[in-house]
Amino acid sequence: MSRIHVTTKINGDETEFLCDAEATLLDVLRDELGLTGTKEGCGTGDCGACSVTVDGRLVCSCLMLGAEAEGRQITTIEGMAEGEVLHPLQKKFIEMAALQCGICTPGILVAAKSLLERNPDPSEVEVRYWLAGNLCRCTGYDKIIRAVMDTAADMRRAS
Amino acid sequence: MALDDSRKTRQFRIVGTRPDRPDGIDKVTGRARFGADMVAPGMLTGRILRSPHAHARIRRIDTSKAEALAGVKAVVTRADFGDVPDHVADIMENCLAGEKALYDGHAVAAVAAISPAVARQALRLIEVDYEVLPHVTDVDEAMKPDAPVLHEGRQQETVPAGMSGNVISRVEFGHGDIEAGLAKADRVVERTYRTAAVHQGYIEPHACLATMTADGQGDLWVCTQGHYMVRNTCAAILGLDQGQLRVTASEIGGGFGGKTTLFLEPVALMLSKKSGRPIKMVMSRSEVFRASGPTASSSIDVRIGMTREGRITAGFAELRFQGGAWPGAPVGVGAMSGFASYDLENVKTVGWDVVTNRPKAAAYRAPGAPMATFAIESAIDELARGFGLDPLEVRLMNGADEGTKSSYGPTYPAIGLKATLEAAKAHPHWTAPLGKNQGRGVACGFWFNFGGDTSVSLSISPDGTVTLTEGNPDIGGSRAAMTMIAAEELGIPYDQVRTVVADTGSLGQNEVTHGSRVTFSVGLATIKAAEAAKKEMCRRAAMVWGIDEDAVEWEDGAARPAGPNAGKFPPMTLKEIAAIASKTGGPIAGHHEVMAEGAGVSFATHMVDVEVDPETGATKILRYTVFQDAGKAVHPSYVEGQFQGGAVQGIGWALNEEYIYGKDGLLQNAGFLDYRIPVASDLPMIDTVILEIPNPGHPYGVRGVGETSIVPPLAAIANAVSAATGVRMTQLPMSPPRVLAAIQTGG
Amino acid sequence: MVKVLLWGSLADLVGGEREVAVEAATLRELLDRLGEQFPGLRPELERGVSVSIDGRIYNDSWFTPIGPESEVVLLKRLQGG
Amino acid sequence: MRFESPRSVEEAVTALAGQTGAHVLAGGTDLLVRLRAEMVEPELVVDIKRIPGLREIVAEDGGWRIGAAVSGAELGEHEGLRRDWPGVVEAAELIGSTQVQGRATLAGNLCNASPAADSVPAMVAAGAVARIVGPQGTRDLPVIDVPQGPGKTALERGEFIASILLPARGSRSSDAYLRFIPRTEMDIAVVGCGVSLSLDEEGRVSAARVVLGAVGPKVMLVEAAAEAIKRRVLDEAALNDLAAACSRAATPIDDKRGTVDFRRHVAGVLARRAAVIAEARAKGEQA
Repeated sequence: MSRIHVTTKINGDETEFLCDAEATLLDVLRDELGLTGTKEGCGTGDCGACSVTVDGRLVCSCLMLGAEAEGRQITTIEGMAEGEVLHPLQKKFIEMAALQCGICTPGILVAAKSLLERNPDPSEVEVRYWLAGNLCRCTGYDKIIRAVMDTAADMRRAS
Repeated sequence: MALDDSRKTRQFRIVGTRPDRPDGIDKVTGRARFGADMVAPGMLTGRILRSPHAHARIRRIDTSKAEALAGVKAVVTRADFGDVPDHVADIMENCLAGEKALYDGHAVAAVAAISPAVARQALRLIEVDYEVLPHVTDVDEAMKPDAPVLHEGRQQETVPAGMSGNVISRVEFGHGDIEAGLAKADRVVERTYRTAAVHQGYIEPHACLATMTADGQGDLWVCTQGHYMVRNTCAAILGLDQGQLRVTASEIGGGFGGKTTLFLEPVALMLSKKSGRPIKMVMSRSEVFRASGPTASSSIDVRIGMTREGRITAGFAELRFQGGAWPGAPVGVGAMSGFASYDLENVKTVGWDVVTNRPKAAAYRAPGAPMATFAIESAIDELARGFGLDPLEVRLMNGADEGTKSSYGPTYPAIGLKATLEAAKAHPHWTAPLGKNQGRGVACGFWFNFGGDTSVSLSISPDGTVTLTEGNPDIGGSRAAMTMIAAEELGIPYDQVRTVVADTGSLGQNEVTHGSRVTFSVGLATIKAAEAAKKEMCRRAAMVWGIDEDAVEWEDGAARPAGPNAGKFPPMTLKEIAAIASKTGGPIAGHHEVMAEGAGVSFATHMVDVEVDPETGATKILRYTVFQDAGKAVHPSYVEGQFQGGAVQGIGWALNEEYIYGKDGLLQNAGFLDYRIPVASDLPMIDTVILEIPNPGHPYGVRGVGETSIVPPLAAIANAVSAATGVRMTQLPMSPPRVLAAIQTGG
Repeated sequence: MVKVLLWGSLADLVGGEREVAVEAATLRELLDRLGEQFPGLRPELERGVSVSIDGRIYNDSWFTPIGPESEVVLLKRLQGG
Repeated sequence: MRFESPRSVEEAVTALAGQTGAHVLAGGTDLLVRLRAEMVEPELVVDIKRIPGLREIVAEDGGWRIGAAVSGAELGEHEGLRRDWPGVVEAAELIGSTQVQGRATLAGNLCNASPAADSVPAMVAAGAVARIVGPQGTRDLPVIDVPQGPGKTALERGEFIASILLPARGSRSSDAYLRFIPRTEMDIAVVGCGVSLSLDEEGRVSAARVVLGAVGPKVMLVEAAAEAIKRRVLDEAALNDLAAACSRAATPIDDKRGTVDFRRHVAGVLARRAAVIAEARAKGEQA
C-alpha cells in the first residue's frame, strides 16, 4: 500500500505529509502532524469536535480524506491565537466560563470564528443554528452562546 | 474529622468571585492533553473484538490466525487474566467476557498491532464459536419467571423465593402506614411510569495509553474521573502492587459518572505486558454507546394520596431498574431519594435491582434519582392540578425542612428546599403569560452529595508562589475553585497559586471525582492544608522575631504578632517568609489527608415552559429556570454551569434520548445521529438562581452542586408537556411520536 | 444502647424489627455489633453500607463518635456520578 | 485503497471504467461515514472536486445546472437559485450541520439513495434532471428515476452524476420543502415533503408536484396529492384533501426514528404546511 504525498498549508505554514488513502484529515492532523487540538468525538460528522476550516469553509475533518487536502489552506484551533495573543473568542470563552471539560471547545471556537467572519452581527438564533453541529454535553450551551454574542458585539465595537 | 458547626457568615475576599480558570488558555488553544492526545515511543494500537450477540455462550476463541498476521504483537482474551479477586470480578468480566457474552458489544478479545489497519484486520481473523442464547433487555420482561437468566447464584437474600434469577436484590425504605394514609386522601393517583436507558453522552470517548513491564511496573495515562480507582482496580485485576502502577489522569472530556469505572485499562495493560510495547486504546463512538456504562432504564409504580387542601397523606413507589448484565442498578439510591423532598407521615419505596442483556450501568449524575423523581413528582403534580391547587404551594405545604424525618430515615439538618420553592414563587418566570399550546411545569429534586478519601499538598516556593497538588481530575473548573480556596485561606492573590492534578504517585488515595464531592472534599482538605502551612509560617516568623509561636497569627497573607505581649514587629508576608525558608528550617508545605464526611444534601426546584405542536407532538423548550441551593458558591460561573448542564441533560432525557434495542437484542442507535442529545438550536438560555443555605458540615458552607440539577428536569418537563396538551405523559422519552399518540388517544 | 433504624428489606433479616439496639460508642463498634448480634445483616454489611448519624451520612469513618441519643440510620451504600 | 483526483470528466470516466470497488467522492459526508464503519472497503476513491465545472452553478435554458461537487453552503449563497428554487435550496441546507453543509452535495445526497434524503423530494418536486456520465457516454435521467430502493441507484458501473439541472421556473410558481425531525437540527428526516406549484391569475393551483420522503423505500411522487389541489385555491378544504392524499399515499415502516402511524399523519401535516409556504412564495409574499 503506497502512501500519498500531500502538500498543503496548515495555519499558514507550508506542510507536507504522507498518508494512507483512507486516512481522514483528522487522522493526519492528530497522528501525523501532532495537531491534537482537533478532537475526535464521533468520527461521523455528528459532534463537530473535529471542526477545521478548509479554504475558509467550515468542515468536519473526520469527513474529509487527508489526500483531499492537497493545495488547500487549512486552519485548526492551533492557528487561532497569534502567538501569545488570544483571539477575542478565546479570551471571552475563558472570561465567561463558556467551557467546562473543554473537549468540545476547540471545535466550537473554530466554528464560532467562522460564523463571525461571515456574519459579524448574528442573532441568538443564528448562533444556535450555526453551532448546532457542535455538541457540548457540559454547559447546556448557555454560556457558549452568550460568549459568542458578546465577542461579536466587542468586535463590532472595535472595528 | 471534626465538623465545624458554626454558621458565622464569613466575609470572603476571593471565594464568590469569578476569576479566569487556570487551565483556560490550554483549553481554548487546543494545548490541553486529553485521553487520546498522548503518544509514547514504539506505541501500538489496541483494538477490541466485541460480541455481535446479545447473549451467547462462548464455546471457543481461536486467535491463532490473528496472532500469525504480520504486524500483530499481542492478542488477549479473558484466559490471559486467570482468577481475579471477587470485588473486581464483574469489572473483569465486563472488560473481557469469560464463559458468556452478555450483551451486544461485550468485549471478547483484544489485539495490539502496529497500525489501526492491521489491528482491524486482526480482529476479523479471530474466530469465536458462539452458542447464541435467548436474551432479555426489558426490565419487566426480565423479572418474569420464564425469562432467560443471565447468571446463576447472584440473587441476594433480600429477594423472596421463586423470583427470576435476574432479580438480584430488593430494598425498602420509609415509615408510617401507607394504606392508612391513602385512606385519608381525597384522591389517590396510581400510575406506572417508564424511563428509557440513557447515556452520559460525554464527548470524549474512553482512551488510555498503557505501559507495563515484565517486572510488574506499570504506567497508565487515562481519561477517568478517578485515577486512584483505576490504579487500585487494575492492580487487583492484574495482580500488581498498587504502588508499582502509576496512573496519570489526562484532561477529561466529560464523564458525568460514566468514567467512574473501567472498560479498556486492564486490557491495555495486559496487551502491553504481552507485547512489551506501549498500547494506546481509544474507543469509537459506537463502542462508547454499545459497551460503556449507560444508566438504568426503569419501570415505576406510584400511589400517592392527597387531600383537597393539598396535603400528601401517603406516598408509595415501587421501582424496577435494569442496570445491564451485572448487579448494581442504582435502585437503592432511587428508592431513597424519590420522596426526599417531602415531609411525609406515611411513605414507602421498594426497589428491585434487575439484570438484563445490556451493558453494565455506570453512574450517571445523581444515579437513580432522576427516574424516581420523575415518577413521584409527576404524580404529585397530577394531584395538585386535579384539585386546582398551585403546584408550588402544594410543594411548600409538604416540603421537607430542618427537623423533617426524611423518607429514607435520617432527620434533616438545615436544608434549602423551601428556599428554592420560595425563590421560584417570587421569580417573574412563575407569573409570565403563556400562549396557545404552551404549558408550564415545576418539579423538585434532591441529591445526597458525598465526601470520601481526599489528599492534598500545598507547597510554598522560595519566591512565595504556591502550588496546590490535588488528586481529582478537573472535570468542570475545579482547579479554579481550589486555587480560589487556597488563595483565600493564605490571604494571597489568586494568580499566586497554581493547582496541579497529580498522578497516583504524588499523593495519598483520592476518591473518584463523583458524588458532587470535589469542591466540598478537596476544598475542605485544601483549607486544612493551608492552615498547616500557615501554622508553620507563623512558627518561622516567631523564630525570627524570637517570640512564642502562639503569639503569632496569620492575617491578610502575613504573619503578625498577636496579643499584647507579643511585641511590635512589622507583619512578615508569605513572600518574605518563603524567601528565608531554607535559613529558618527548610521548605514549607502543608498537606492534609482526610476521609471527608459531612457533605450536605442539596435541593433544587426547576421551572420550565414548553410549547407542543399538536399536529406533530414536537416539544419546544421555551424558557427554563433552575433554583438550587449551593450552600456557598465558590466560583458562581461554574456553579451556574453545573445547573445549566444538568438541566439540559435532563431535557435530553425527557424528550429524545433513549437506548433503542431491536427484537434481536442489538443496539440500534449507537451514534450521535440517532442517540439524540440536545443541540444548541433546541434550547433557550437556561436561567439560574443560586441559593446559599450554608452546609453546617463545611467551613464555608459548601454543598455539592453537580448532580442535583439533573434530578428535577424529567418531571418538570413532563408536567409542562402535560399542562400544554392536557394529557398526562408517563413514559420517557416524550418523543414526538409518543406525544402525538397520547394527544390523539387522549392519554 | 444506640438505636439503629434499618431500611425495610433488612427488617426481615433481623426478625422483623425496623429498629434494633446495640451497645456502641463509635461507628466501628456499631458495625461490629450489628454483624455479631444480627448475622442476617452480614451480607449487606459486607457489601458496604452508609450510616447516617444525626443527619450526616458517613461511609467509613470507624471512629466517628455515636452518642446514646444519636439518631442512627443504616442506608444503602451511596454511589454518585 | 487508491485515491485519484482527476482533472477532467474524461479522466474520471477512465479511472472508474472497469474498476470494481470504485467510489466517487464529492462531499464525502456519507462515503466517509461508511468507510469508517467498515461498511465499504473501496479499492479506488475518485475525488471529482477538482474537475473544472463540477463546482459551478451555471444558467441553462432559463434554469440552473448545478455541478455535482457544489456544496450545500454554495447553493445557499447563490442568489439566482434561492430566487428560483427556494425549496430545493432549503432542502439542501437541511442536510447536516454547518460543517456538513461545507461539503455535502445534491448529487451525493441523491446517490446515497437513502429514502430519507432531504434534497431528493425537493428536486423531484422541481422536476430536476441528473446528467450522468460514464463509459457509454452521457445521458440525462430524471432525478425521480435515480433511486431504485434503499442504497440502490439506476447508475451503471462506471457511471457518475456530473450535474443536476433545475428547469426554468415559470411565473407565479415556487416550491418549498419541510421535514420532520425530533430535534431542530442534526437528525435524519422522519418524514420529508417537497411541494412545487404554479398558480393561475386567480390564485388557483395550475400545476403541482407533491413529493414525500422517508415514507417508503424511495422518494414518492404523490400524483393524487397534486390532483387534490389542482384548479383549486388552497383553502382549508383543499389543504385537508392534500393532507389526506399524502397520508393515504405514504407506505412507511416502524423504525427507531418513527412509527407508521406517526409518519402517515405527519406526511399530511408537512404537505399542508409546505403547500402554504410554496403558495405564499408563488404569490411573491415571502422570499
